[in-house]
Amino acid sequence: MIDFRPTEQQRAVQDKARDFAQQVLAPAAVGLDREGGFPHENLAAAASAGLCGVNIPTALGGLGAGVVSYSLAITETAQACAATTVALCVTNMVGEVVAHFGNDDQRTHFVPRLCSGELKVGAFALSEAGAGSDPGGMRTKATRTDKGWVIEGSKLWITSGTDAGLFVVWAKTSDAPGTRGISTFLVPGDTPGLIRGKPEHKMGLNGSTTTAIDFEGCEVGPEALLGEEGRGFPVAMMALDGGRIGIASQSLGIGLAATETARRFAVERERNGQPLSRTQAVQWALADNATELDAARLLTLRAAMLKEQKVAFSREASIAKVFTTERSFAACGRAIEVLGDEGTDEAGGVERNFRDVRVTMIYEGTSEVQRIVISRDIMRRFSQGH
Amino acid sequence: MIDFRPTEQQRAVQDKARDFAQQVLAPAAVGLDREGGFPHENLAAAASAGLCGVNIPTALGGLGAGVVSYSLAITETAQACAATTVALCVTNMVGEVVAHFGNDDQRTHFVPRLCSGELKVGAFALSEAGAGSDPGGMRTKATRTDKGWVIEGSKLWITSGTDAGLFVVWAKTSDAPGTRGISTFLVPGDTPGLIRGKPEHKMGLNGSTTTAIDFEGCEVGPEALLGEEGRGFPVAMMALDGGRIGIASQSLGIGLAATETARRFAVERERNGQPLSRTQAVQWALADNATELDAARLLTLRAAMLKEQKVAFSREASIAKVFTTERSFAACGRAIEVLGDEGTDEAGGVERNFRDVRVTMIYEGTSEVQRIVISRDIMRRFSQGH
Amino acid sequence: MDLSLTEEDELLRDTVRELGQQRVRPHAIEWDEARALPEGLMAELGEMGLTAMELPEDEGGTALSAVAAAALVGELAAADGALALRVLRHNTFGLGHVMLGLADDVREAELPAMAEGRVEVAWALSEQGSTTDPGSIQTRAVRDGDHWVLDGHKQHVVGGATAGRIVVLATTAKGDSTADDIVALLVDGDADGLTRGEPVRTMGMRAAGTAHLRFEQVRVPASRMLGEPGQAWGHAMELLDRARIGMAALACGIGRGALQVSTAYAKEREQFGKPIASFQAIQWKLADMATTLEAAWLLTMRAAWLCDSGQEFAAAASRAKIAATTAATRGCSEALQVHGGYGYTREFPVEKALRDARWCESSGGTNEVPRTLVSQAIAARYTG
Amino acid sequence: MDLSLTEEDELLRDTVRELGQQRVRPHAIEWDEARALPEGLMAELGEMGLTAMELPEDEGGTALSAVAAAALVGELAAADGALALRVLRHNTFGLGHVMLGLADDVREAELPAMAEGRVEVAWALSEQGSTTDPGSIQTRAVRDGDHWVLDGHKQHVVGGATAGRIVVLATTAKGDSTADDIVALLVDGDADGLTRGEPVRTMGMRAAGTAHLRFEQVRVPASRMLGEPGQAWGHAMELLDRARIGMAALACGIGRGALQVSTAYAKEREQFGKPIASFQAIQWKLADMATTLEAAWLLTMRAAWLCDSGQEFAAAASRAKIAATTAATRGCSEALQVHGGYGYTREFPVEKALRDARWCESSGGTNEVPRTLVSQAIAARYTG
Repeated sequence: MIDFRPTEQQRAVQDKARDFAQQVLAPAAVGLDREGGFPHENLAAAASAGLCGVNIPTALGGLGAGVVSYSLAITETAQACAATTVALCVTNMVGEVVAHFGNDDQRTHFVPRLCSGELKVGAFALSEAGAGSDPGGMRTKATRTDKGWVIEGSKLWITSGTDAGLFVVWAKTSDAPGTRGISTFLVPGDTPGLIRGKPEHKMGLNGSTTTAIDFEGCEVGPEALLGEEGRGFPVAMMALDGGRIGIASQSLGIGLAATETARRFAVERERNGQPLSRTQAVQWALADNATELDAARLLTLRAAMLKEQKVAFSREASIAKVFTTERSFAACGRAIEVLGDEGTDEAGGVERNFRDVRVTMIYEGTSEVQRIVISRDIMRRFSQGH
Repeated sequence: MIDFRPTEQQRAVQDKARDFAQQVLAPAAVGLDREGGFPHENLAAAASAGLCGVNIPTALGGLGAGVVSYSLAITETAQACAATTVALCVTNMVGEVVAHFGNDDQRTHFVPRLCSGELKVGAFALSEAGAGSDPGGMRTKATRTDKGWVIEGSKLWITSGTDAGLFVVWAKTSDAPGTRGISTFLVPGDTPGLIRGKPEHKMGLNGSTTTAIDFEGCEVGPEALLGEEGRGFPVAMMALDGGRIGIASQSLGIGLAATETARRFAVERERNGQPLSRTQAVQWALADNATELDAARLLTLRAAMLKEQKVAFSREASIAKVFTTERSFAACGRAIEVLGDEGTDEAGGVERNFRDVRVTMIYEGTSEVQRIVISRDIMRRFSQGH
Repeated sequence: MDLSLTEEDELLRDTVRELGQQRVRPHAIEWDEARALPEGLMAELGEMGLTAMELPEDEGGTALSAVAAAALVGELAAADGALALRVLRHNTFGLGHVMLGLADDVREAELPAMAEGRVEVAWALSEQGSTTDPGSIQTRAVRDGDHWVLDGHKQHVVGGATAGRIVVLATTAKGDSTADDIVALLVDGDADGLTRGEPVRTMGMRAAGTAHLRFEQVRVPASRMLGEPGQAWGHAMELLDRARIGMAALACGIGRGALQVSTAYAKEREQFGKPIASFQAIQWKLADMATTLEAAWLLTMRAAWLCDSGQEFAAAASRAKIAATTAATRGCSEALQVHGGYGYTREFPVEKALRDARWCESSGGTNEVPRTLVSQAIAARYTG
Repeated sequence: MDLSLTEEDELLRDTVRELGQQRVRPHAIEWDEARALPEGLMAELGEMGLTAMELPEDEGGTALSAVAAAALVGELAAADGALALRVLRHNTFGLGHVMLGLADDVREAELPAMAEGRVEVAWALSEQGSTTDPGSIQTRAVRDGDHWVLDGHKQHVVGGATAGRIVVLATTAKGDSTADDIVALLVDGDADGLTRGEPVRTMGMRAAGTAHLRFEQVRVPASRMLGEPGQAWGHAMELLDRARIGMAALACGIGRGALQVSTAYAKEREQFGKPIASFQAIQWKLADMATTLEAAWLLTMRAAWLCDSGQEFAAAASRAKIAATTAATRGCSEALQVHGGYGYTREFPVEKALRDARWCESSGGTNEVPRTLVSQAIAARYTG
């Protein structure tokens, strides 16, 4: 039975996230964008608001509120500060991955600390130079020792790499071809041999850090192995599929923020004696934003719902991500157009949205990768004749 | 020295083509679209107006007016009747190909008859099933006999296949791999063994015929070979490169016709008491059409000019074709939008433009083929650093 | 939050999908060429309840929700847009207006044949161009005893070429009319003084039997007025809002049908020795079609759900209509491109899909109207 | 018909291209970070005649045609959009307005330093939002003996942070001013009462030194009024038309620079063991960038040629500006996408190119103004 209403709980999480966004994130957002750095206070406050474990069971310190709640919360926080939000997305996903694949020790040791903020945030160490969207080409190795494992290699594009307290690291544990032979490890941030790189200078998301991480003779115990040896690829896939819902929700929030700014501007400002909102060009821009972001919202919530119902959602997550990130980018462009000269000023507000949203078409799988996933699936689906 | 003015001669040809289009083509266009068939009268009149050999030397019965004149003329005729225009494009190109690659006998025997209309029109027989954009896969064979050659095979998508008096036919004369081993033949339409297929039912261009042609034991003399044996591919390339300029010019004409209809409609008609032209949505549509078609016109003329100056123009022809055909299609869509309910009526005029222009993104090399040509060239160009 | 249909609705949708594939799609091109649907086809659909989708059961209807009705329209459209359009107009405008305003006694006599699809009901509003305000209605209705006398022209009446009944909106005023002057009359297809033009030669929806109608001194019993005087315009606006949901569903269906055939084609058709489905350029097209069409479909379902749950849905329906019709036109054009030269021929269904989709995009006064509605709704949301 | 530059112009263009590659591009990112151009850079360009491109030779200028000037601006922009913008503003608005109206004696004293680029001239029109009619100018100029006294604010003055001279448009009227009330004054950068704000934190063109300026009782000698009273507004409109040609050339240059680096990158960068340039998805992007940018470039050349040959060029310039700025923004975004994650970092020039291109798209009151001009031109063409 079709029903688009959020549940009580979903609405409650959304409200909590909205209050947090307005009271904590919004006031700090411009400064964070200017100064860069890592949003320690924001994230601590997010943890106490429960937003580091929205879809984590309460027994493990999360809200146990499900995937739709998670998506709604991320969209709210992203409207105020996209940079803090990306760190939140990754932390939530790290928690989910450990809760899902971890053994009881791992679950009870790490997940509550992620939710409480004790570990600051979590991070994924998957990408490598030349193996951005091709895990088969992975070079990082983990070799068995009598004391456990020693990890050698270099990872790239690690969100929160400067400060994360827990890293989920993928490394080859055998020479099996393709993705077989990849295993997953849980590596605390203070492990010797885990060397954090300098943060990248980026176009936007200046309040989040993106670094390389080098592993030089990084020794971990046998308990560091997450899931079975050689079964690391499914872990990565779950992290990425779920991550797409998070990024779609984030980009939606950015697009909505830009649209709201443009809408207020259009209603409040006049040009040549009449309100901008009377100009059809402005009306069109707002109408197209509203239409496309509305569609994006539904695609995103649909993917979240399917994941929550524990049915296959990979294709729907890809569709949600490619559509939402690209339409949100277009929406930020139209918002700039509505503001005119002020659209490209920091003072106008929307130029930060434009810079922040642009990366969402790239990380967690570029738009091109999403299109490959989608078209592959279409081939299957229609061959079954529906 | 940059100069966008047409020469005296170019202007004269354009005017002649415009008069021909308005006096002969326009009155018959709607009926031709309804009834289909082959525009015998239109083409006879075109021949007497010299439009079957615009870029053919006067010594061979043409106007000797060059490629820019040809492009301008085609754009004019296409504004009135795109269907007749495509037959004109092919005839002009057949004439150019024979004039360029033919020996004196071939030139003097065929070209004047093409220009005068004695041969009705010319046609290219290149495409085959499964080898649309891949001449390497050609299956049609020409085998040497003591009397000359015998051609066996089937060709597809032949414009004017029902009535053409001369066919330029590509066939394999050896098993050399790829495109080597392909030769070109001049086959009069009444040659025994040349069997004309039924015309396709199409979305538009109903006044032009597109058929298959089967060659069953089709015997031709040694004099039928055009150019050297095994050197047929360069002939095809010249025909295609030149053809792209023609099709770009044709699609431009269609887009301009739709835009002009929409413009008159916007100025003449009122909605809710005020002229449509006051509506910004209509203004935007017309502004975008004007801007994009203007750019398309310049790309097309640039390609024509380069060909006329006998410098490399293949890349520019591809750019002109992909941009002009796609923007013209978009322009026809916007024109429909301007006319509203009447936009999709035959009475409104623009729906025929929409149906006619759609094929220009397909024939003479699809948009996809053009993009391959363009990107290949970019790789070369920028590797030379400019 | 839940995006699934009820079980009965799913069952019904699958039946209609089956019907579309078996009974409709094989003939769609031939109907398009003939510019007409076969006689009795509506009645045939009537047996499945498709000609009374939203009527209450006690009136012989299927009592479907807007969500379910939209799903069925989408399935029909995937097989043939023109048929889906006829069904949509009959249900939403024809029966919709009859239910809003036809006096009980007349309705009891008329409704059964309409509900069973034996009598198709067309709806005639537009005159010169697209009619969006009462002032532009010129067709006059003059009271004469217990009859109304109709004079005027109606344009682009879908199904008008053959419909057994026509709902006609006319004005009782001499000069510029306001909403209060508009009346709606249920006119007999064979009434004296009604002349139907040849089916309009439309680019798309050729089998929809769209016609211009002329009314000269057509006498209509007063009992066949729909609603009270002054209600007709409000009813018409209400029906137009609802119809945008249906038009969005219809456009999505057309696009989905084109995506389906193109995908099948891309997997069979080989070039350079590989199926063209293995080329990124083709994969991109299919991926973008699927993405934009699913986005539009969710907008459509949301609008239908808002309508079912008694919430404000006009702006949502407008968004759905914009997104669906543009996605369908663009998608069908890509579908044609995937087919190459074959796509441009009438042997393959994609050129027709493109013509039908483009018709949807500019039907009912183009997307300018819904865009304006959407932007007004946004500006309105503004609070201090 | 001929689309080639003259030999001298080609030579000059190649020199400037060389300069762009060697002297400018290696520093563009660092200047962007610093939000300023190095001191003396304009004078350095002056030695090549780039700070007096369209001035007659006897005034120390290079006497270039609009075509040649556009070509040079494009080359500079391919290396750094912000530098190209500063050069464009100085030439088109600054020197342009000075040549239109500065009294001979003052000009003889002032012009050499300006022409050599030692003194940069900024141009201040916009106030609240984008200013497109004289009525919206609030900055007052009151005559006091042989001086004017200036009071008001000017916004988004490119180069305003450092320029040695500023052309200020002000009104002499109290209430709503008409074109006749507008005067243009050449103000000294160090005049008492002139306060320059911090460089505006713009998304793009960060090195362009855009600043808001405040004027409090700034006294300007009457001899420094540009043109007769009542001429200033007409002059401003004329300069704005011309500047659209330059802005179009600038945007094309930014796009071309991004296309160039992306192509080089696509050929080096490998994925799945092949250079990404071998993937259709990348090829398509590069092909579409090249296509739309060349189309826009031809529109730009055509507008410049119309201007050179004394024909009406305003509408053509508007078309060029629309096509070029939209093609550049879209193209740079694709260029960033081609670079993947690296493209989002400031180590690569494409994210800056996207910011700079987007600035061009909405500069000078967005593309709404040129679009309106184009559509008016079209409707005007209508003859019965």
